[in-house]
Amino acid sequence: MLAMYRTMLLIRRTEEQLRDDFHAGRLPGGVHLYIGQEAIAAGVCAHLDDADPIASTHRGHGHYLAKGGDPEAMLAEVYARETGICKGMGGSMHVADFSRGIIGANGIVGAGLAISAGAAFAAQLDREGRVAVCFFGDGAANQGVFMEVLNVATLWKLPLLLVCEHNCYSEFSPSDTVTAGEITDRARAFNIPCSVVDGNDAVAVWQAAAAAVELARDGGGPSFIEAKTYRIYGHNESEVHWLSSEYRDETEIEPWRKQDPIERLGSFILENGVCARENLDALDIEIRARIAAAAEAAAAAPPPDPELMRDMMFSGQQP
Amino acid sequence: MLAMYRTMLLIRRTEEQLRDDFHAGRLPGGVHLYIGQEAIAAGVCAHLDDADPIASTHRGHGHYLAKGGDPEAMLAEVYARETGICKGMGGSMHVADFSRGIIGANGIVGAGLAISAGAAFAAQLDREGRVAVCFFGDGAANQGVFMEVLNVATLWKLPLLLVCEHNCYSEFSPSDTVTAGEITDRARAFNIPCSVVDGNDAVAVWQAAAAAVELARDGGGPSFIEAKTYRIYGHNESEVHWLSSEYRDETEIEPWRKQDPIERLGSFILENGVCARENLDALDIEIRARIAAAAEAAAAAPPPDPELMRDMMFSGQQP
Amino acid sequence: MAKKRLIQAINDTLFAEMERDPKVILFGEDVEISMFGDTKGLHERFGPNRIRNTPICEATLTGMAVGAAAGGYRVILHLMFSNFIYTGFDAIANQMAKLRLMTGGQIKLPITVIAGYGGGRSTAAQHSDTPYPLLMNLGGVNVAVPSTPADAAGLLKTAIRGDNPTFYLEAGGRGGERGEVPDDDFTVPFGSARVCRPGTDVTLVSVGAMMKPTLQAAGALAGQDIDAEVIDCRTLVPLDTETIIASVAKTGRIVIVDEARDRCSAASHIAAVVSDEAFTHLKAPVKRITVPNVAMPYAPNVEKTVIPNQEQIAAVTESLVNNPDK
Amino acid sequence: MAKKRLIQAINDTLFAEMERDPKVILFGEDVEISMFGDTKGLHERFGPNRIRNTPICEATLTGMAVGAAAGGYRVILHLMFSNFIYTGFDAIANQMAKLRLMTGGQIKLPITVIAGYGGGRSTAAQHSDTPYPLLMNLGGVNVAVPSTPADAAGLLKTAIRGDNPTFYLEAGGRGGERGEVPDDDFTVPFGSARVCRPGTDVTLVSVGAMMKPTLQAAGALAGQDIDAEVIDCRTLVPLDTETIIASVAKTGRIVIVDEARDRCSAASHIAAVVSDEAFTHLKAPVKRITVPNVAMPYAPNVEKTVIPNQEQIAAVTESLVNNPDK
Ligand SMILES: Cc1ncc(C[n+]2csc(CCOP(=O)(O)OP(=O)(O)O)c2C)c(N)n1
Ligand SMILES: Cc1ncc(C[n+]2csc(CCOP(=O)(O)OP(=O)(O)O)c2C)c(N)n1
Ligand SMILES: [Mg+2]
Ligand SMILES: [Mg+2]
Repeated sequence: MLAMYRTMLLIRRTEEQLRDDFHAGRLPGGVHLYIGQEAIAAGVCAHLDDADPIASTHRGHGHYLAKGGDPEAMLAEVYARETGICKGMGGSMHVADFSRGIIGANGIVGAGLAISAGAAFAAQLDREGRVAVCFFGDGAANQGVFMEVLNVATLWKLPLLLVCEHNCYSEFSPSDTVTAGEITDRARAFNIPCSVVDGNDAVAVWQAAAAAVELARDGGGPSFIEAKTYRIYGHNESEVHWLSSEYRDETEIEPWRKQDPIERLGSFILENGVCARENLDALDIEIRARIAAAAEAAAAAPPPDPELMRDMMFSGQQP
Repeated sequence: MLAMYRTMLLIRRTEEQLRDDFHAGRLPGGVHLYIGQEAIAAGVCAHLDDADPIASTHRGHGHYLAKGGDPEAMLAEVYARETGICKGMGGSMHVADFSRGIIGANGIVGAGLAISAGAAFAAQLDREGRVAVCFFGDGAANQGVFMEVLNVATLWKLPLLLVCEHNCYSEFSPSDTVTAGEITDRARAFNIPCSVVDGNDAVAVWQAAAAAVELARDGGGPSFIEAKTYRIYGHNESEVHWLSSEYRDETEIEPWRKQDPIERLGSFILENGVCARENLDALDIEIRARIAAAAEAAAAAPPPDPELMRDMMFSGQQP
Repeated sequence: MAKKRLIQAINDTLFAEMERDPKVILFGEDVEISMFGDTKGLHERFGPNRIRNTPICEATLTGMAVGAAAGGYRVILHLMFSNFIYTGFDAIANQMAKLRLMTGGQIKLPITVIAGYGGGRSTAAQHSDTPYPLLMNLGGVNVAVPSTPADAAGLLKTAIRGDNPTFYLEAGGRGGERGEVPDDDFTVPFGSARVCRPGTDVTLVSVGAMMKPTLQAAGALAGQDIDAEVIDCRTLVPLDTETIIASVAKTGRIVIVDEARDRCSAASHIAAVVSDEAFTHLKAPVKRITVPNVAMPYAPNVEKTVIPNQEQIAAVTESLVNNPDK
Repeated sequence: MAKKRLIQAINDTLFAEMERDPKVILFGEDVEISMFGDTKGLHERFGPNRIRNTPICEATLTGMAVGAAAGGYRVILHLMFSNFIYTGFDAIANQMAKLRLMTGGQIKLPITVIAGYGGGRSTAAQHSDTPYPLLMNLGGVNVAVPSTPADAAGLLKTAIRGDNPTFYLEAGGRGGERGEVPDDDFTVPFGSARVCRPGTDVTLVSVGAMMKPTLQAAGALAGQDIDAEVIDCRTLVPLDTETIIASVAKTGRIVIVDEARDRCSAASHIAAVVSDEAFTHLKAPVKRITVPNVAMPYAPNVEKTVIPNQEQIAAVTESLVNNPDK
């Protein structure tokens, strides 16, 4: 419980740092913030080991951190430094750490679905009980690969958990203007275990994922979870620079702010006496310090050697 | 009723001709036979006018003929003649006649889905009550565009009828080895009208299509029909040349032969006194003669002028 | 004449063309709000039938463009970033580029696909490709890559009014370039390159966002007494090989600048045409300045090393003119 | 040594490689029954885990190949006809070709994608493309196009054992060509062209199914006292430009024969490299013999006119040698 809280807080503080860094002009590329959705990454990844592969999205910092990715290396990556987890070659949309099963954030909407299915197939063949997880958005659920992967995963009984993060927006389009029906019904058509959970309730996510991950590890095949949540920030942090009209009201956002997943888990922890308010506060201070230091280190780190690039396109072959 | 019977018989005799032509080495390319599935094309197209666009498949002779395509021009096309409906440039997999709303057979499995959605969008904008129809196979239903098109068509209330011809095979793979769950459930997830019909029963197909086409014409949006049928012949006529093992038993095919859609509609016609056996026999003789003559004419027609090709890639522009 | 930004010229042209012909429709992801600004305001003016946001489903969008065009509309499909061309590539390569021939020339396919291309803004490998070489090889689609606001307007009109599929590639975030745009209803024909700067010593051929560093390099070379002729291809399909060859006939030397990866680039193809059809005029090797065969790196300092720039163009050209034997 | 058909050499090699390394897996549509014969019998021998039929969903299959390769397997993905490469193009262009760089070199992607390519059998436009130019431009994938049974075996082994994505293109129904295949465990390295026929007057460069008419043309030219050197590229990525340039240095003339459409073809790229790096050796224009920029027509008589053939190759070469000024 506390571990989940720590993860969520780590994500939040890291992203607040990146938000501020972006607006201060310290980052070369854009960032898509996960703030408000932390319970999903944390609740699902709590069940996973380094060996379990996860595929993520353009909004991937949270998944990376929840899966145990190094925050220092991630910040350095977004800062485009040689010390970055991808040596500055990928940036925010491509943070990946294969040693921890983070097989990558991805700039192509929906791309993680097929990649995770392939990873699940590898896991299945290895018979070591690994499970693959794909996080994807409600917008991504409109890409045909979603159905294709449901089909293959069901047929082959792949150890795969598909987690759709329904945050009510697909870029600037409200979900119901681009998504017909209920996304979960698309998965139900394949008769696999499906659940719809409150994505701002870490405990609920944790529970749904527990069942799905266990099933997959035991050879029971794929499951689907739709986590209902809300994107508190914009599609990406650069939108304020070019948006000429508003696409949503402050009044729409406000109620969701009250559903803050970190505060909710915090209350739950306190109510259940897991620890005291002071402990949570101390944790926050610790994390803030860590992230501030990480950002400073990232800022001070050297940019990548351009020649590196030529060794990275191929393994053992020049491009 | 009789018109439908005539259509089905026309398809059957034309394809028998092409089958024999192929095995006699008279055709340059391969052919995929629609024999046994005629009730679907005939039952659906009975509700359509020239102005209504249909998208078809690699197994598209039946759709072409049911939609009023010229048999002579189709045979000439498969014979690769300049008199062919596509001037010999497309062949069996690409028979199309835009003047009759036949926007093309297609060699890419699933491709007709998106094309028909575009045609349905054009029909919607024109507000002339046109409806677009897409015929596609059970194998094509595993392509993600199927779900994508369901989503767009539902959202936009497109005048589109999706007709899945479930003939139990996707090439050499029995459907249940490559298709999870019920295809119709995938469409049901979008809360559009769905029906599953006996695809060898022309009357049943006709009825299901009547409702769907009327709904679409009235602005009621898309519908889905799954027609259960069986592919009596091989995937394509060339398979006998390279198949080293059988992929299905004669005993599996036999019961389906007894469900021959033409015989079933013939019996229905006779039972209901629509006409007499002699009339049906006369029709058959007439059609056989027509097709034999068409094949002869095709065989005698000149091949296309190769220079034609350069005018056909672009409209008013050299390639 | 009015001075405007390239993206503004595109936006104005879309307004004008939609006003002009009610059969013009435009759809794509978030075209209503318009991330690049090119489709801004169209939705308010023309309403949801003619301007429509779509779900994320590029494979379907490209196919729908074909279907709607076959259904009598002049379709503009906005694919946002050029990398998403790959996501919708099936219907592009297998339908759009082939359907007319396969049907014996029965149809017209008036389709304009708009997408932003190219690097330079740390968008990393999946939002920065320069995909025109692939499109050029398909055979059945035109490719227009405007470099000035006037050409942006003129080529877009030709694309929209034309009866064939055209990929209209915008130089991404670099749509800010300003320039004069005539007020009258002018068009820029396809297959007509523009000699932007006449010269006698060497021919510099380029296109799109590479025109700027190429022209700057030509300016710098003038200071070194090298008189470069600069050609903007404007469209890569059709390609105006005549203008290029005529220039090489005069200068005897050519440097081709291209933002695409080198292998099978537009530069490769132009080099091939020149080394065949203008061979007897050539006094020196045919030079290409292209992006190396890598995915676009995120780090700005690394990205900078892969995109052709003024210094590189000037240096290669200078050495070509002064040391013809390489 | 054993004489076998090209497709048999592929089949034998797949057996041997799967026997050799349990991490090799293969999947694709109907690979169990094997339409081309290349995967025949593998399912019976290696079972459904290692050889698996898939649903029709190319967009997912290419992405799965990436995921399974990242998961430690050596993946062979059979895409049947090369046109279906377009259907699965997103994960090829946006993932397979870029993922390694984007992740800072963290992973290896041992993926072999097999597909039959090319025309000549009236399969019409959607089953006959020669897609290697597009793949060559991506930057992150290798491209092997064997022309003999021995090369088919040797290149396939290199592809499967290698740690990078490789497109291995089979010359469609023309897999019937017979030739000797060594019995020992030999491989053919990537990036090493083969001089199939030494010569002094002109260099003929080709690849895959075009080797046959090219060699035949060289034979016919010998009768006219023209001594052609013939080079088989074998892999287009990496491309052995050294061998080609060395040959041109000797002969001073080059004709490139390519089954791809002309614009941005492999031939274009080879011409570009030669006209840059071998310019001083050139005595005559650089010639390309390619497919015109059209979709493949169905009618055999028309299809025949677009695919390069022996007579055309001989005629172009003869005129190049005898009338160097075009
Ligand atoms: C193939 C592709 N198409 C379009 C885009 C542009 N794009 C980036 S994020 C996004 C919306 C994604 O929505 P969703 O999946 O709900 O994720 P969210 O941003 O809400 O987390 C779009 C359209 C893209 N990156 N890739
Ligand atoms: C994109 C694509 N992938 C694969 C193929 C090869 N192929 C042709 S038909 C076919 C099976 C189609 O099955 P189904 O949709 O059920 O139609 P049926 O043949 O049964 O009528 C396949 C895999 C193709 N033509 N296009
Ligand atoms: Mg969303
Ligand atoms: Mg079928």
